[in-house]
Amino acid sequence: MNTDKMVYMDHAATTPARTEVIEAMVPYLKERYGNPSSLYAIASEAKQAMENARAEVAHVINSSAGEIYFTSGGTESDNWAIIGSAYANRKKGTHLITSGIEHHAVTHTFHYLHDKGFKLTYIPVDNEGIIKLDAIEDAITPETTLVSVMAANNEIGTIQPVKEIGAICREKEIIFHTDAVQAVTHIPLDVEDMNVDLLSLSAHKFYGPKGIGALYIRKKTRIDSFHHGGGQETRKRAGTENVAGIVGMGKAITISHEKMPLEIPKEIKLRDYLIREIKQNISHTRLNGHPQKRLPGNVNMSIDFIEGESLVLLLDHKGIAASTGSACSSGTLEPSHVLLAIGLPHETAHGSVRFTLGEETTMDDIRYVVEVLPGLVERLRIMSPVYSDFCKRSEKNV
Amino acid sequence: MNTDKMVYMDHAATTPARTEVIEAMVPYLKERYGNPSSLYAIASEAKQAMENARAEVAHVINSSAGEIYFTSGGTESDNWAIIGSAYANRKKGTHLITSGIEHHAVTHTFHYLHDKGFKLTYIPVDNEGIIKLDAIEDAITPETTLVSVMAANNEIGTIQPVKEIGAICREKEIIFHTDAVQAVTHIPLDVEDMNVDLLSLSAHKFYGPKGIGALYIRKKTRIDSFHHGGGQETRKRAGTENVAGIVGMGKAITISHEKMPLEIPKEIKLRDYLIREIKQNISHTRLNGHPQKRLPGNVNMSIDFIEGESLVLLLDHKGIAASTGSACSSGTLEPSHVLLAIGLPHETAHGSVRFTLGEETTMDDIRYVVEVLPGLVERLRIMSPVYSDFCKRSEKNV
Amino acid sequence: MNPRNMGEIPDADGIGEVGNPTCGDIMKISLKIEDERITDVKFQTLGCGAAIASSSMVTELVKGKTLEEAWKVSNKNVADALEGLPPVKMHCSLLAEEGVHKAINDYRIKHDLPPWEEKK
Amino acid sequence: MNPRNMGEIPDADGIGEVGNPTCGDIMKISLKIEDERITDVKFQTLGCGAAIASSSMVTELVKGKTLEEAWKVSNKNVADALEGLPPVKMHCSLLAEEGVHKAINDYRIKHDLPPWEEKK
Ligand SMILES: Cc1ncc(COP(=O)(O)O)c(C=O)c1O
Ligand SMILES: Cc1ncc(COP(=O)(O)O)c(C=O)c1O
Repeated sequence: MNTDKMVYMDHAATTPARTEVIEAMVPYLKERYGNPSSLYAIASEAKQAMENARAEVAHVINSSAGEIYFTSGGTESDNWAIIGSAYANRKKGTHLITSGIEHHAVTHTFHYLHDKGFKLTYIPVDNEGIIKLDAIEDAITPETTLVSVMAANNEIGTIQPVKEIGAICREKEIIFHTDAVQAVTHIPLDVEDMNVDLLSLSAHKFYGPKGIGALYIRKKTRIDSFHHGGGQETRKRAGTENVAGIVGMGKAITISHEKMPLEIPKEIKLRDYLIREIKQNISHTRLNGHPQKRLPGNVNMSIDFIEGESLVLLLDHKGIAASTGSACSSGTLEPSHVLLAIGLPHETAHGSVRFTLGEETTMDDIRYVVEVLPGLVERLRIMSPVYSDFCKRSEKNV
Repeated sequence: MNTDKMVYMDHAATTPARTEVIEAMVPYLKERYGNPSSLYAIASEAKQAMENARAEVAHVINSSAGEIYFTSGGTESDNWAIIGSAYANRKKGTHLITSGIEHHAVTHTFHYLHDKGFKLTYIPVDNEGIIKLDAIEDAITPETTLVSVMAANNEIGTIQPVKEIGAICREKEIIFHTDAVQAVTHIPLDVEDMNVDLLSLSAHKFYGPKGIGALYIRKKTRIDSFHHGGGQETRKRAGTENVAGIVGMGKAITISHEKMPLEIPKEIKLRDYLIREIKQNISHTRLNGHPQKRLPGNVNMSIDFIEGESLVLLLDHKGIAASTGSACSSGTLEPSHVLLAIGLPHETAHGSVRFTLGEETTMDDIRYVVEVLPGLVERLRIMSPVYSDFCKRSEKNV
Repeated sequence: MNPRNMGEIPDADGIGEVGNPTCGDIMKISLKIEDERITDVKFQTLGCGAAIASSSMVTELVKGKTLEEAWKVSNKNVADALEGLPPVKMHCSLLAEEGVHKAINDYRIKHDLPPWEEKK
Repeated sequence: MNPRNMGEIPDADGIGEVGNPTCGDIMKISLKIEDERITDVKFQTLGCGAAIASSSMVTELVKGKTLEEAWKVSNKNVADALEGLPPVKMHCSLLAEEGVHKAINDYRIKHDLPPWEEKK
């Protein structure tokens, strides 16, 4: 970085833990270090703190505390939900349904089950990234045991019709899992109202620590364990609990949930300003995803004639942290499967940039991005053989 | 607790994180919060810290850094090692070998595989809890793909002949997994010298945080992924990394490893003093496990005519944290499978107490236990109908 | 853990021993009975904290009661008086109820009375 | 990211364009050649940071060299000059090598010389 400025615009990748969260955690690393499974006083302090956190998480999604199980993050929650329910209901059938725009924690888990003999149907999305509801209805067979559709997409931010999907699944008595990792505390969620049976969440997406998450499991849902061993989490998820992480997660979810009513309109305002300014100041750009049904903090633009990763590097040199595709897949060379699923051609999919806003984001930050971005795009376009070909063709056409 | 005294004697259940560990972690929760998979500067700080920690872990077990994969703890490491290698080598065969005294994270994972059609052989241990080597040789068939035997037992502390088991497995070209959760930094370990292919460890057993562990996977070992999703951990273990936890684990393992040469003789001295004093001051007591081949900090005694859990409660009232059976199984009613495996009758297995010493343990702590314990045992024995019957019978016999 | 009524009544009128060493809990209740009323009661228990607390509590609850009243003291009464027991420990309160029942029937049989029937 | 030799040579003697938009990287190398020696070289690249850095580096490496010397500049030379590339980015340096090869052969074909053969 050749600047001291730091504008973090990658809140969908991860968020900084709140000071209150860190303060809440430290005692459970230090003096309240007891193993919650033990019998003595110092252990029951840890146990109690964990149960408080469980109630805090439950409150936010309107479940009961006994339906919340702590995991090591969103990925484990997704793996558990999908593998656990697929195997537990194998006698009923081996057909599973998901969408084409899920996070890799979901799609790769389904690939794994496919290798093990399960049958999959991928439901397409429209050009704005919204899942086709009637395609779900059509896909369901008597063999279907699970539908897994995310609440909100990590790349393009589209918010899915979870309640409507839940209603379909409830009617057909099929388990409904939603990966709500990007949604929790960013949009309102209610497992009762939405008929959700399994819901994944991850603390580091709402100003909590990394490496801790939860799976909501509706009472009576048939699901196998995923981590086998000790009797923790009422015998459903073995392993000594990450007590400090759990306490931090409880604190983080409560504060983020309290702030949500003010945070949503603030982020929407900044988001829409940024989208408008990029479109106005840089030619050949388009918004990916749905203009309204999108996460309050998500801006995902296609910028023609450039490649996203080099733009992210140039932004970094200017002190702006952004991403292209999802953080998890950015080590790979394939373009994002989500951008392809909404119909982008490969070359356009390579030229996407994602800014995701958060609580600390100010209008000044946004203005800085708007000021810096056009010059960087121009620099890359000047380098680009595709852009110079395009300009030559345009000149001829004039 | 009706005392301010606090003598923690349950280091096998968990240990307090070191101050240096917590100090090393906090920056990775706070300002260095980047997602290691991202491309910008703040993320590469996190990535770098993680790679340092990986090298620190590798150093302690004499592996290369690229063979260390971070997990959410010992339980996940055990699950991954066993499920991942069993499935990856299913074409070769479906026979698996383990011992009768493994931790539940191992035994319950094998139960799970048994349900899925794998065949298991449990190797017995002798009365001192040492595995029978020739029984392993005898059990191996051309169908065998995995041997899993722990390095040191969590309940009775026996240290297993890992090197000899490794030699057998290497000769027969069978994957050898060892659960070294209780052993790492408490006894010397060397994956090269011991011919180990997979080794599980967990940070909270050596003064690191809970909810973080690692699996050593020898290069070229055939093993499936367990958590599917993003490309983290060179595509072998998906999920946003618990960066703070990983950094804490690196710090913890390095310090504990440095202290080991002094810590081992110190703990052995205190351990043997405590064993001798209990035997001398309380009638009808026996040491469980091997007198020498045991973890430096482990004291496990059978005390006749009492039940372990009520003794743990009385000890807690006196400010002493101890356990009966392993922490993980102490929510259950069955007596410890480990104590039954070394030949204890049920009623004796119910009357065991485990004190596990650690770095902070002093001679004063030990003296306090020795001072308090006989009175507590006496109180429970007076209440016990079995003890009064025994006394009546003894009187008659005089 | 300060249990009350701990010990044995040397010339007890009814004794009930329940549980077994294999499952880890043994409870022995001895009763002194005058005019069909429990005038003294003591327990001995080998078991976990909840088992000891349950036996102590049941002796408190039945002391001074008639045999008919004492028979009606349920494991739920014991658990409630202890301000609740975790689910895994409910069997301890059941053991306490059974111990009293067995001691009462021991007395009845000794006095050639038909034993009362345990409700299922 | 301050690449050198960026741009197009208007009257280039040899041009090599490699990669394709589908895979995300396109690289175009243009050479000015006098007496079998590269007197000027420029690149245009659509691609990630490593692709841009590799193309810039390869132009630095071949400038002033004879065609025979330039042909021998390998992707490994490019990666080494960049002080290493992560494994997932090695294909970027390969693209740079191929771009130069293609530009040289473009020149050779234009001058009715047989193209040199790529080693496998
Ligand atoms: C939609 C979605 N699902 C799952 C995950 C995985 O969660 P975690 O990083 O906590 O493993 C992420 C984040 O990376 C995500 O955005
Ligand atoms: C021998 C052994 N293996 C595995 C585990 C499980 O490790 P963790 O608690 O980190 O999941 C433990 C500790 O509880 C243990 O002692």
